[in-house]
Amino acid sequence: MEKLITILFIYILVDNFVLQRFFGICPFLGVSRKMETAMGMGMAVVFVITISTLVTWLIHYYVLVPLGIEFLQLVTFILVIAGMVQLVETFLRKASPTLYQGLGIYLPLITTNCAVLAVALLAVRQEFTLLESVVFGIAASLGFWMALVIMSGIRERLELSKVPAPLQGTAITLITASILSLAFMGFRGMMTL
Amino acid sequence: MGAANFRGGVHPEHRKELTASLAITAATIPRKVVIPLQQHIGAPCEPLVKVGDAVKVGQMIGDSEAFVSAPVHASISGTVAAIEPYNHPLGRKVTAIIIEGDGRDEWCSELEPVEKVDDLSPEEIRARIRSAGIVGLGGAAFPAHVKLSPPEGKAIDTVIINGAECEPYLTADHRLMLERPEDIVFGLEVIMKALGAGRGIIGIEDNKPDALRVMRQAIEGKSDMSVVALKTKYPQGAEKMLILATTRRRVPSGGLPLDVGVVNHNVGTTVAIAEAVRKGKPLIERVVTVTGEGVKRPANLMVRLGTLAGDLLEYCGGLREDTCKLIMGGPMMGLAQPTADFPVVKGTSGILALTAEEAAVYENGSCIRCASCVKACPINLVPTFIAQAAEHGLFDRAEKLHAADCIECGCCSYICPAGIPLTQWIRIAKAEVLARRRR
Amino acid sequence: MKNSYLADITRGIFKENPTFRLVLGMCPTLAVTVLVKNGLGMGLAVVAVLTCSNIVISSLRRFIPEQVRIPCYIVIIATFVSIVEMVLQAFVPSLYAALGVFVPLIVVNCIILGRAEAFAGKQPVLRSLCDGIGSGLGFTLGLLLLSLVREVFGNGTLLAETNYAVQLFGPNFEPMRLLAQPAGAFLVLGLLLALTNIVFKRLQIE
Amino acid sequence: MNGKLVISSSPHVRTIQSVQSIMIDVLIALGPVALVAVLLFGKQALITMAVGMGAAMLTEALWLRRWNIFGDGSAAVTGLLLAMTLPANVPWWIPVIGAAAAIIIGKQLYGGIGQNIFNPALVGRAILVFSWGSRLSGKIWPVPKPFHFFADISAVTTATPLAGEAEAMEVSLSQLLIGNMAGCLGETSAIALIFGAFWLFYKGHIDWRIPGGYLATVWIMGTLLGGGIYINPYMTGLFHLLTGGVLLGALFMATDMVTSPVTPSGKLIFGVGCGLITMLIRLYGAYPEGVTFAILTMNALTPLIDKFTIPRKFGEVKRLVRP
Repeated sequence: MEKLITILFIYILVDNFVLQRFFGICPFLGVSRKMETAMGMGMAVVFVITISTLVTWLIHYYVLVPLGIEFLQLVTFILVIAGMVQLVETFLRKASPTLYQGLGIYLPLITTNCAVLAVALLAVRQEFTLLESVVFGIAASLGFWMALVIMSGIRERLELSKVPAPLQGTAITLITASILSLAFMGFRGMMTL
Repeated sequence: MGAANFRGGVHPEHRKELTASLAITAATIPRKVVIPLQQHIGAPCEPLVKVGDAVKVGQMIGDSEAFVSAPVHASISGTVAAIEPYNHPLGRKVTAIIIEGDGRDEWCSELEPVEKVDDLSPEEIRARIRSAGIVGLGGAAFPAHVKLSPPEGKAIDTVIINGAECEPYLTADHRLMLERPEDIVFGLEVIMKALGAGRGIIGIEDNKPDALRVMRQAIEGKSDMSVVALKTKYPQGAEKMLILATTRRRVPSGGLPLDVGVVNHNVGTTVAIAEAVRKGKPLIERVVTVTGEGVKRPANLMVRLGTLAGDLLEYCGGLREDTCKLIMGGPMMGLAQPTADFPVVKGTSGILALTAEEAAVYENGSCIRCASCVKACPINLVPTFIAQAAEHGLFDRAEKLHAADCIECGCCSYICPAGIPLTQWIRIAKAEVLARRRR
Repeated sequence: MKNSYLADITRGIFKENPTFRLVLGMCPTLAVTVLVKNGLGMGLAVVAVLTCSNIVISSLRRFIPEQVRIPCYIVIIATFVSIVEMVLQAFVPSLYAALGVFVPLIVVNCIILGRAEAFAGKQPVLRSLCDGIGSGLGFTLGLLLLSLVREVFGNGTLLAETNYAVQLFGPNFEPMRLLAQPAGAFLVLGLLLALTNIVFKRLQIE
Repeated sequence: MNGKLVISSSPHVRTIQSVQSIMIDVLIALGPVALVAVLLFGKQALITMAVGMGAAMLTEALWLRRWNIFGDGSAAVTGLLLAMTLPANVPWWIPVIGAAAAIIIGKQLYGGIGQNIFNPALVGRAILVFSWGSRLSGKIWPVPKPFHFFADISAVTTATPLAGEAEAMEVSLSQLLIGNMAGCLGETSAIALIFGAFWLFYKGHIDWRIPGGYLATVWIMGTLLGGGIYINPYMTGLFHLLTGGVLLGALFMATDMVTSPVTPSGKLIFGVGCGLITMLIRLYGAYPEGVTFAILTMNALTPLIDKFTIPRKFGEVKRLVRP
């Protein structure tokens, strides 16, 4: 239990996936312009990462390892993720049209969000148990969500301010991410695995 | 118990010392008056006279069929010289009746004077007030009889007389309270009778102790009236703030005072109502404070409506060389005028000539988010955010931030250390938001 | 015709530089550029994967059904990434360790899928090859610049952990350690982006 | 009357307050702290503060290509605040780089005054901490030599009271109040800080909600956790209030207008958030001090806080209050 809480805490605050580990930077830069899209994307990512981590973990330990074909890990994982995204999309469209309306447009983008693959790979590399992997996935994606929402709030304000022309858009977002990363470095050492 | 108060507001320099001690004197009757056919909120009047007609003082020369409207009267005797569009202090040209005076000041009287209010029914009171052409003299110029006709189901229990006069510089109401207390009390009685209200409150800012004293004496023995000292703070005289301060009731957003059982009238309006009911005198003159460092001899003047501001300023010794701004109304909500060629209308409480030293320069600097405007806004808005949204054309955002609720009191602009004309931006946002709602 | 091949290469390096103009593939760009060696290694790995996948995708473009093209692309790319991963692991284990999980993550590097989707899936093999090389080199250039700044000022060295390591400053130099941290990566990339924006604006005016 | 009449929207009068007058008030409020720093740490404190202010003003003037070095005064405030977060014995180039980074990265890249998201002085400090950490927040701090202006204060060093139990035991309450202890220039003297802040309260430049929320949270968490079951009995709530940068942060840094919420309830949330993060880092984190990180983190959250704490407008009530 303690380990689960530690994992949760570390990957949200201390080792934030975006700000300290550089996973999912492209969507972080791309969809952080508006709060609503940031919320939608964040939710979609939490959804997909949690499910795909669960599935890839199972595939790794119950298919790849017994068959001795770990070298196919990357190909299978990425296919599973792409398939999961597709599946989640179809499922949502049928099961919850409202949720689909909210998340639908972000789902296809998630396939190339490296955070998803990174969680799947790191869960196996760090030899987490199934439960730990799922918690890890939740924590990492919540961390992603948090960074995304914070950044969207800042960018909505920056939109109305007088940022010099060459810095507008991605450059000032990166610099803001830098200072945000600095601030979050203060959480270092609070918990260790 | 301290003085009645509300949250927010600012403390601009009063500058009332220029005219506060000067008794109201009658200005000379002008040779020419310009009487716009719309001096009120509501439908404009149709002229009742033709060019060349002879008119007497107090003769109704314009009226409208509409309920929300008020007739206009000749303020001097003479001949109608022209009926044509003329400069209006609200900033556009409005059809006006121009009367050349004959210098005789002949009065015509259409209404019978009454001595006791009890002789009149509420309907008669309303009829007299309407035909006297009385509107809110505080500046809003809302027809008085409309306010005295609450819709079915809205019971009015309280009448508030606004003697706050929170605008800097202006002293017209202050002088009226000192010089005509009986008229004010009589007017209040009339209003209460018309509405069937059981309580009358006269609210006066506590920087006018003499007015408080005089009015308290005037209501002695009247158990249904009270005089309330208000904390000196701008905009204490704003409808919603005044009602909150005196009765602790909050006018709902988008609502009217009558939604909380209150009707309020300005001191000047009350005096006009008293005169209309008691003497049958139509609204042909009002008190105007002519002041500001730019005026050579500031004064409180009883002025015939339609007198041109230029003539009035001439009467006060003219303008100083370094005058840079001419304003109709007070410095917080008044309207800057491009020339002095505009008539005194029913809503003209003051004519202000400011020198460069007094007048503010707004330079639209960078907001440093000091939140002074947030603290100052009596309506609890976040002015800087609305202004920012307006500046970027984000009117949806401005609407969400309640731009439409702004009362345009000017507190935010006044207090902004960066000199951002916040009120101006919010006005733009408000106009756009209201226009969209109508669509 | 030759010109168009050259244009395919230079376009990826300058006009459509993945790092500075298209702002793609940011994750490895930020993560592995503490040292020039790592940046260069990652860049070349991407060049290899990008070129190979571009060639294969371009030559198979008539056989890949439209509806399932994305999964097909991904499988092709993943295959080459797996190969590169094994090669790195076998021949330069130190680099492989330094790049960590970012080697397999080349699969989801949006530059590669982006080029496949935008170019290789529609264009002939030779042009796709040139495009791959160009975009790959453009990406490498970005990594190189970023890692150069970060290593020189954040570490005070050049080409550290290689046979050509140089200590650039005297013993009293105190490097700006921040640049070696995640925050430093964001900062330097942000500033470089602004700088290239200025440069490109100037060039276009003249 | 000569010339034309000016036409503009109302109001036509304006307060005499300006951005510059506010900044000068902040500088005045920092006066007592600066004075105590010079009395305690001598010439090195004076040099550090002067260099910090000078570098900040110069950087801004150069960036804006402006001849007036002082300008609106905000750069001077940033420079001085940055210097206040440094120990007295830093080499001259530390405040120079810190101030330049604060002005350029913290402020001008965002478009200048009023536009920045993060407190510039703290951005400068954070960059310094992670670049040359051993120079300014290591274990070894100069010991003050009161009233010895020319003394070399680097000679004798000690750890800050926040470093651990042994160090915390060594300082007395009077030391904490007067500031006769190891620490950064602006962090040592609680009395001078409170004295200066009174000026800002009096002038209405700071709202009680931010420092109130901040200090109350630190005190409560310090009392409940600091002196209780965790760490050590000497680090009580009061100890946490008076040590390190809590007072400087709560009174002068978190209250920075540009980077804190504008709404009343937002200010309170901001203050409490700063207090929480500061104490989390102090009690459980790797760093003895958390003020910089706490305020920077809350700065980042400010746009969100503002967005969700827009006050209820006047008369926004469902039920009418009728007697």
